[in-house]
Amino acid sequence: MKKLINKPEDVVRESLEGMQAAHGDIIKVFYEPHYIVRADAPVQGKVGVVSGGGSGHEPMHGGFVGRGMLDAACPGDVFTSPTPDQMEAATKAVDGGKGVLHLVKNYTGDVMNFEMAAELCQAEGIDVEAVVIEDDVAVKDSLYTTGRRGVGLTVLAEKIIGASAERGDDLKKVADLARACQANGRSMGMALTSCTVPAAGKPTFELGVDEIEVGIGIHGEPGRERMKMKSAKEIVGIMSEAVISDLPFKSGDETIVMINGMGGTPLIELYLLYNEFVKVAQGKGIKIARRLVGNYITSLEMEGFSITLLKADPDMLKLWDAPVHTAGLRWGV
Amino acid sequence: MKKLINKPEDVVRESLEGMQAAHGDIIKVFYEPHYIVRADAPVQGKVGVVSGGGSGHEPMHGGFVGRGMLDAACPGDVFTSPTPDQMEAATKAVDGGKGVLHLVKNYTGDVMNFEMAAELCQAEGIDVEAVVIEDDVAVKDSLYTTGRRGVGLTVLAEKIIGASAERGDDLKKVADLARACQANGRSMGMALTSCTVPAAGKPTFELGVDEIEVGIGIHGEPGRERMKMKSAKEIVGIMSEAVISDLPFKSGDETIVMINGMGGTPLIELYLLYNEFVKVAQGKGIKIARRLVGNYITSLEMEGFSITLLKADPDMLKLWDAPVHTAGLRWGV
Amino acid sequence: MVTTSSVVAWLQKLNDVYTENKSYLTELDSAIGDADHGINMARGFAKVAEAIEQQAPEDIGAACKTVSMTLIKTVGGASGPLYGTFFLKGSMQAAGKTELDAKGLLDLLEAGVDGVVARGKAELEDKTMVDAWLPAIEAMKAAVDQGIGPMLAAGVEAAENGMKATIPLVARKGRASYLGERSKDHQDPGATSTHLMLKAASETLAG
Amino acid sequence: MVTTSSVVAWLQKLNDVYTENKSYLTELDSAIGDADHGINMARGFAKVAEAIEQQAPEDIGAACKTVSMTLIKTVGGASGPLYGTFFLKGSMQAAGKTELDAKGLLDLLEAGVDGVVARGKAELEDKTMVDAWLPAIEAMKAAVDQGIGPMLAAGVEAAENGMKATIPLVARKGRASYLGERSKDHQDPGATSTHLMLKAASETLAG
Ligand SMILES: Nc1ncnc2c1ncn2[C@@H]1O[C@H](COP(=O)(O)OP(=O)(O)O)[C@@H](O)[C@H]1O
Ligand SMILES: Nc1ncnc2c1ncn2[C@@H]1O[C@H](COP(=O)(O)OP(=O)(O)O)[C@@H](O)[C@H]1O
Ligand SMILES: [Mg+2]
Ligand SMILES: [Mg+2]
Ligand SMILES: [Mg+2]
Ligand SMILES: [Mg+2]
Repeated sequence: MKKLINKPEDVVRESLEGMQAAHGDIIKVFYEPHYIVRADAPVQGKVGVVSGGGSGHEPMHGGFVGRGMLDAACPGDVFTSPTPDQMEAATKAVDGGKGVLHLVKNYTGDVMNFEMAAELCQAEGIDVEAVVIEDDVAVKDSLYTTGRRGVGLTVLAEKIIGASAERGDDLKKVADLARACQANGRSMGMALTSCTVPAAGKPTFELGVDEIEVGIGIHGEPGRERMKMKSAKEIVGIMSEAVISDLPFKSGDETIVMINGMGGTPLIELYLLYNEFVKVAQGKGIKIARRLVGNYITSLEMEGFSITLLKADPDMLKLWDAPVHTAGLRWGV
Repeated sequence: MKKLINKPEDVVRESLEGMQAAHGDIIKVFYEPHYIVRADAPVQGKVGVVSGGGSGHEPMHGGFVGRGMLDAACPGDVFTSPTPDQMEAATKAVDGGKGVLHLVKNYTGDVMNFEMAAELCQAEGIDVEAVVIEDDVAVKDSLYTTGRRGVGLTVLAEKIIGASAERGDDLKKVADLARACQANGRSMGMALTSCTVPAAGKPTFELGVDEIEVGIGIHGEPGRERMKMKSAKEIVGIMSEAVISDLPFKSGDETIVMINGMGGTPLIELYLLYNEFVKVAQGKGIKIARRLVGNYITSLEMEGFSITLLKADPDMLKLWDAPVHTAGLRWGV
Repeated sequence: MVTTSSVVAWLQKLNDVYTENKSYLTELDSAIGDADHGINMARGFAKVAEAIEQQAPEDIGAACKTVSMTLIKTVGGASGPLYGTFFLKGSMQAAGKTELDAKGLLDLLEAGVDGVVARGKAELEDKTMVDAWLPAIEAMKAAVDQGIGPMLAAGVEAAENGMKATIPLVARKGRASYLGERSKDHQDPGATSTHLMLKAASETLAG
Repeated sequence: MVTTSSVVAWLQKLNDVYTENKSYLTELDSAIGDADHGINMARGFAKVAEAIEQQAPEDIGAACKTVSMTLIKTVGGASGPLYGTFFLKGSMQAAGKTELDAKGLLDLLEAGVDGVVARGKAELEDKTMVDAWLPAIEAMKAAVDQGIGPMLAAGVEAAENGMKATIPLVARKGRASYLGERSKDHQDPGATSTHLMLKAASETLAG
């Protein structure tokens, strides 16, 4: 394992120190328990928005803390859910008296840890509501299972509900918007290569020189299907079909699209993939109202990408366009 | 070779099409010859700023076209200098009557192609001045050689002279600022892995599982020294020593720092590296006034990073803070 | 009789056990999860051993409370809240007690397992740690009259069978459930760490 | 006599030669450059062959002009402007001519090489294509009276020696110069493509 780190067990903390040093105007980092809050937290009279999850997905979530997006993020160890004490501290730190929304990616660990934190906060009189994002169409959805993984849609939802909270919406409205994102958003990912968790020291899985893993999660979990390498056009075709047919997205729908790099994919390829996706969308009459192309929710150094599609109503688009000032997304300010 | 592309020879064009589709509000892409201009070009009464170079370094340069930065970028084939017809067309497209600055990275090919383009433009009455960036301290500088490679400093210079042109500075002033950046900026890079040029189909070089290449260029050119893997602290120590002692940067200097990922490096590591750099700078009394941490000038999917340090006077810092609206850098708008 | 100091010995033993089985559990988790279960358990119980070293627990309830808080704060993932809840409920059951007979120990374990089920909402054959816990509790109930040693031995055996029985199952809870059919033919890591936990108990609490 | 059609044959031959030597030249460039010289030359001369196929050049000057413009637009890198300038200066020297004798051909080549030196500012032993060009011009000057065939043969031999002589040199121009001492013990790719260019000339222009 070659990594630009010191000791595996210090990666998260030292990286947080670097974030603090780089973005002291936007965020404030606390340690033991680790959490990141926007520099001006708590904002009185505003709903707080808190997310969190394993580290290794940067810029998500810490890079999305700041005006117009998250009030706080709780980074766990690499690919491991954070713990209730982090979420409890973060929730208290951003509580502006209007309640706090927990945006949770649907992993058993994340869900249970956020649940415990919410119980602790509620016991202290903070109004906490949790919305779970589960958008990965690679996972079969059924009543009997845990449901789908939460992946790329989380980024879009964080932007939209962050703007909602910023304009003064109450907790119910912010939570409703989060649920609307969940109801209207779908994603799917694929990988050319695996990634190596620092503490594990070797790749999570192995892929042959001409193999790809389609339907992969963001932790190097095996995907839906291993297949032979294909052209960008074919791969985008397979993935967008899975995403589009699931909701389904229909001709005339206005959407926000994210073509997201898994961490090790060159930007030149991400634009090429976006170009392929545009052709697919055009063929189906789906309108791309807004888009993100880049690394937003990553799996360390994994090569690959994901497609996220969100059917957005005019209010969502307005919230999307609202000013945002974070390390990872910035406009209007 | 596994890459998210269609045919190797179509990578640059298809990626440009994706950029156009994604950023039509900021840029306009022309094909055969390929060049990218800001959407509102030419801006009358403003000096035009043009750069360019091989593709594969995205977001540089196309991702830096837009208000407050470049007026045009000329993308060559992957890792190959663009040609004079591209630069000539781009220069004409952004000429607002106040002359055009060519910002050139110091590679023989880039320099000669820009030279030929400048001759062609001057023959048609456009005032063209060229400034060459050569900041890579890994290359020995001497009177008898080509000089140093142009690397990370190019990004900082593009931001600063772009803002200078935007505020209405004349060609001489813009060129002087570019030369001031060159005089006060230094960089060095390293790699954990090689990268694969799509047309070549195999990695440019091979590195052992415990080897790193220090002093590498941005095209997978061999570096200054191959060494055994080291900790982030040690690597940053070696590289910052080389960068700092070269100018030399001194206690009390105000600087702009860039910790740049080579394309395949996870952001969590870049922040960790920045944290190490902050400690080195503090130890030497060097002040970090501004910083960038992320992928700005890449080598396809290479894992590794570079450090760029620019001693900045108050005017440079003011220009740094000025609004910029490009695909790759955005603030104040 | 289970005493406070035998519980402490159990917890110290768990630190050794999860350190030894770190790679094994992580490997199981890499097949159907995210390759961290061994890392999680080893990190958690190293901290538990530290905490107990620093401050000797006053009674069995206090010991379990310390374990619970430590696991909740340091393990994360699914297993953190699950084992954390296990020891939390156990600590409530054994609050203030310095000795437990077979029935007392069984009550502690059963309260813990109820907590796990309430927290994780897994049922039998969902391919989780519950597949080791529930049969173990059943077996121990049947053997509680034979005393601590035989009771734990029966629990370990049932847990081992339950753990092995997870192999052919398709997961319906936890990360492995995302794999659908591909989760078949792999042993569940959490059921494995549960079996190890009971095995360590029978080695330290039976004497 | 060199005629317009023998020049066309030379250019077509160069397309074949650089296609065949694409990997070889790229490999040389990967040792001390950026692994594209073969790709660059093959791409450029494929386009040259196309251009000449589409529109038969009227005279030798026009042929060289087409080559120049095509290389400048399609090769990029260092070799694009260098070989582009070579043919540009050559085309000016041979403007309007449909036949060249040995002296005329030498003048064309010499004008081209002067252009390369003016554009690239390389001197002998900088480890560039100039190390093949300059000795070749010298040798051809000495042999010009023997006619086109022997003259070109002398040029090819001198270019080959010059090319081989680049091996021990430390590069002082072009990408390879960034390597300093590490550029030693490698043959310069550009000197190699120059040798191939002259070799193709002697095979097509001498007849
Ligand atoms: N809902 C659940 N109920 C009971 N046990 C569960 C549940 N979800 C997961 N588990 C157990 O947790 C184990 C995985 O733990 P671990 O790898 O530490 O957490 P994570 O899956 O978050 O990485 C699984 O093997 C399974 O036994
Ligand atoms: N200044 C120069 N003068 C003459 N020849 C040069 C000069 N710089 C580079 N070359 C030649 O160009 C060759 C490299 O060409 P190529 O690989 O196509 O371009 P690039 O170096 O831009 O990738 C070198 O091997 C060398 O012979
Ligand atoms: Mg985990
Ligand atoms: Mg090149
Ligand atoms: Mg796990
Ligand atoms: Mg080259």
